[in-house]
Amino acid sequence: MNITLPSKNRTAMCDYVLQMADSNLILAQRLCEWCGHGPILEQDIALSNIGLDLLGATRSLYQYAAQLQNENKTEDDLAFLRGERDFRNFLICELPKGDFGFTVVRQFLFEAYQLLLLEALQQSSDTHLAAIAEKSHKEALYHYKWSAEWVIRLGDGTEESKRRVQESIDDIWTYTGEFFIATEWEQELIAAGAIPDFRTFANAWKEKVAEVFNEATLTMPPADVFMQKGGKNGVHTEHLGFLLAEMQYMQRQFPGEEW
Amino acid sequence: MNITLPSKNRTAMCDYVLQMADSNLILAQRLCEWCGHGPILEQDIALSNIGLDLLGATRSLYQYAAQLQNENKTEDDLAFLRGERDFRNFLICELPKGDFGFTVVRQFLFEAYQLLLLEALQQSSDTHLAAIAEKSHKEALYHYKWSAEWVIRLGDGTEESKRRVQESIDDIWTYTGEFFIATEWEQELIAAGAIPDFRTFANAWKEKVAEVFNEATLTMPPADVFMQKGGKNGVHTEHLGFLLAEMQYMQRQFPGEEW
Amino acid sequence: MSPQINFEEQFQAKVDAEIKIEPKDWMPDAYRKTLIRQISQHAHSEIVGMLPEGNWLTRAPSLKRKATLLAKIQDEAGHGLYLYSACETLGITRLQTIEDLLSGKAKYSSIFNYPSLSWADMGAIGWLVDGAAIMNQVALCRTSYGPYARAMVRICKEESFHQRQGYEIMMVLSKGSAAQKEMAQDALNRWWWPALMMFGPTDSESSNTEQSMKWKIKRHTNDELRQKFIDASIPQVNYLGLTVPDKDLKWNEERGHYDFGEIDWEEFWNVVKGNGICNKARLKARREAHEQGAWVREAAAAYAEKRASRVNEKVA
Amino acid sequence: MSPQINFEEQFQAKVDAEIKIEPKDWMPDAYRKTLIRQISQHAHSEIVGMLPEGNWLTRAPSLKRKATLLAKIQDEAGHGLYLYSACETLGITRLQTIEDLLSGKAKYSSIFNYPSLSWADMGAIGWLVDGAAIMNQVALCRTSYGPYARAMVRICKEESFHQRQGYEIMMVLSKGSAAQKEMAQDALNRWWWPALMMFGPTDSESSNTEQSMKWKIKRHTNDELRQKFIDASIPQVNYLGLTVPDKDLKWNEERGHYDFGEIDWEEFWNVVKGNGICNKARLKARREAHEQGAWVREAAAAYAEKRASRVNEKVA
Repeated sequence: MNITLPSKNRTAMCDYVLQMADSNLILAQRLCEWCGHGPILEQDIALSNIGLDLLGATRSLYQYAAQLQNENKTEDDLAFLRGERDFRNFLICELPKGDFGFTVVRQFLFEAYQLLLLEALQQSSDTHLAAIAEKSHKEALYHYKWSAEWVIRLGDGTEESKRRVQESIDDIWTYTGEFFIATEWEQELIAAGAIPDFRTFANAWKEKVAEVFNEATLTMPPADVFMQKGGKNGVHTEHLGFLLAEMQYMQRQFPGEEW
Repeated sequence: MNITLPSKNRTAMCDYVLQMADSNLILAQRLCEWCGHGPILEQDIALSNIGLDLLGATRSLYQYAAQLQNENKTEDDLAFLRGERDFRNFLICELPKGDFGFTVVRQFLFEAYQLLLLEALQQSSDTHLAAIAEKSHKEALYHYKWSAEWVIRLGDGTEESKRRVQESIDDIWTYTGEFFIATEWEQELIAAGAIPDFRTFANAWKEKVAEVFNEATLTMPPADVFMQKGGKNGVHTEHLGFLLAEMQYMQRQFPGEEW
Repeated sequence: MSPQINFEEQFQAKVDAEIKIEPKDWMPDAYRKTLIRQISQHAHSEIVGMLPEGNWLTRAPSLKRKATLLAKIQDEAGHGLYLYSACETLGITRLQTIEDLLSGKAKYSSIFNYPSLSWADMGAIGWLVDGAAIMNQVALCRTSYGPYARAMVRICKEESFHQRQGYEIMMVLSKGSAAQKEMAQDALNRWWWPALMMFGPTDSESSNTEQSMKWKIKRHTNDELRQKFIDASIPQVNYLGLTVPDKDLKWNEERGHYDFGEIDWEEFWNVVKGNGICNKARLKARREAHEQGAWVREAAAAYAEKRASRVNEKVA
Repeated sequence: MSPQINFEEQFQAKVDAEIKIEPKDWMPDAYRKTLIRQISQHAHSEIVGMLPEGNWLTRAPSLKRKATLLAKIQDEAGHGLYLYSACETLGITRLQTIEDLLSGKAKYSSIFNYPSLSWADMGAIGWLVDGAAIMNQVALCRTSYGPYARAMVRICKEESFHQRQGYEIMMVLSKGSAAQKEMAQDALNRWWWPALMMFGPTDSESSNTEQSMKWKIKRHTNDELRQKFIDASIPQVNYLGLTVPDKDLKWNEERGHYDFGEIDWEEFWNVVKGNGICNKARLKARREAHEQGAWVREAAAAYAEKRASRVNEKVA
């Protein structure tokens, strides 16, 4: 393949692409858990749709990371043979699926961020990453729309649905801070102009979210909520280990086979 | 170690010892899931106690199986590096832990069988197996007593506890048939007099169980309930795969290390 | 002659002339009931059939396989949707249909009460289970009831794709390591007989066949389709270098078909009666999805109502 | 002089003379309250402390380690039992104590709000967390309240055993493969500072120290114990061939102690306030255990009552 690799910041870019891939994969894995168990057949299908988009992006990103690494690894090596401390996904992606409301809220908060990020990433000087971002951005628009509609439906639905979805928001909120803080390698890439400065997205994100919460008659948590971090540096919640044990079992049991 | 190995039927005996070890291990794994989550602190401790006894027996049995196999394997190789279709445990052992009543009923039905089996196995011509059985029999007496008392307490407790524990009995019953059917290698061992003919235990087991159910004001399922089988031949429920993925993950991820 | 009899004759004449019966057409009550039973059973099978495959989604051995499997199961949900819709044209709501499943009143294909125990089962299910289903479904593309026939056309296209994917999984495994080949053989051993049972009891034991044939709801007998399936599958088995678990299987030159061993009908009826290893688990999974989803459906309904009344207020 | 003052003087005289205070003895209200707070907090810590270790029970890498870990966690449950009993001698029931935990009114050691992320954490927790706890507990074996002091004697014996086991896990890992050594170093990196924080705020910021010292509930200040722990641990770290994540750490010949870097007290207070990554999960796990166990406790009580009344009937 004839693609433009960034001449410098290659290691940092590889870390960043892995972080994106990991977040997509772990969230897709959580969506897979819904397949066959959704509350409404049409929504079962919608969750699978989103999962499929995320898996598609995961594969493109790992393939690109493998190229940047240049260590002769495959997308599956990166997905199935790295340990928990190597995974850089946002903590929000690894939280257990919870009820349908929890899944919807998590997706909505994630996609609201993805929309901003992917739009900006399309301008990246790294043309390969820009091309992946362009495709993902189209998909994220659909995911965002779907999840926002459900946030509104559940928030402005019954008393029970409002209570449930508000509780989910309050539980998840603490994991949204990670979107807007930069690791060392991200700072390097931002300084080099290779990726957008996503630290500046916080306000636009909040506005996007507030608009939907407002229509949903839901309350946005206060600004001083403590924010968790660690995922991008490989320090996770206790949930990720179990997810990886299940996800990686086949590759660990039968190393080096074709499937 | 200077032990008496059976001169013939060695392969069959190895299979049988593996079956005993697997059943102990898988059930212990389920009991581990209770640790820190029991309904009463004293019962949390009791479940750990039983789990520890089962793990102790597991280790003795795998060590013995490894000797019989004579392929230079360790107890951990047998526990952590065999696949799902190699595991011979009774299906009853792999069922998810359920509520406390389910765990109690499963343990009770299993231990009522173990008591009969281990008592008879102490007379085995295989002196090593007889010695393991002697130690386990003492422990099974305690497990049996503990679980029988709880069956009675829950059966003759509140309306809710009676309903729950009766439902658990009705759910589990179909998995008790495996205790009393012999695989090919078991038939070989029975014919050779190496192990007791456990097929004849069914009546004594039922009497033991009926006595406790009676005191607990619980109903024994009808005699014509369909009985599941497969575990001893390595054909399991869909639960075992997930259990093994979690249990074996470390050994699969880091093969050949000391811990 | 009463007009009733006229209707019935006209109806049968249309069927005989291969003219499709449409929802608003007159149809015999028994025809309607038979169709509702058959289509809803088919719909439930698609939905329950998501579970044994869903069991391996989180453990699929490669990203590509994970995505393909997810897409496949999603297709099955889609098939469920088409079929519930076809059923609704006969005057029964989706909710009622689903409640009949959950109460145990309606059946689904017994094959899904067998457990999926290894990755190779994803191959065997696609190849054999979907393959057996297609044998039935291809015939149903020409079934007399229009909406059912049209749903079948769409479904058949996707199912053939699934079958090829399943066979391809088996192919990779059977050319892989010893462990992989063993996994493939084991899956074939476990799914072969249940797949043959999918065609239902032998014709001599099958109760509904004659009437269904006359109404062209059914176009081939169980035994015909079973034989066709075996004849098509054995060369595929041979190509994989695997063997079916049937010592009586051999080519019969005279008949121009494979002869095969006795099917264990006791096992078949046991699983139908609810004694399969997964019957309880499958229904439990469906019930839990339904019950745990109740608040979501209520919220959606409440929101739709609020919205409608707001629109009305604005209009008024 | 009022008799009240006499009691108080007598009480303090006993404490000063190292005579144990027993449940039926007079004691100042504040002494009782301080003890209830401290002992129940200690009991809750044992119980909540089961969770981060329980997190690795089903994944322990060998059968021996699985059994040892299960036995260790079981000991912690036992410690919880001794301490709830000691608390009960002060006039508060176990149920009330537990409800205070579940409502968030009572605290437990903040260390358990950190996640256990690898098998090496089972080593680091035993070695460092139990090690830090022992520093406190050894002193508490001579605390002025009899039942508490006696519970501590039993607990200390077992805790030293756990600490050795934890260190031995670290030893095996640090002599193992590169991946294992990395795992050990990573665990040390993550647990070192939280372990130092277990001794509580520096003396200048600690509110209750003076009164507790006078009552001999406490026998050393936080900073004294922390220094003692560091001095004892560093040679152990060196022996493992690992390093602590503190660039300011060095031996101070003059003081005869190790100097160490600034503790991040903002993190400490954040975790105390509930912002640790596991605070919610820990309380949720305990609440669920309690709620899901309610029917069991009710059944046991109902059965005990029935049995008692049956015995009475027979007697009557």
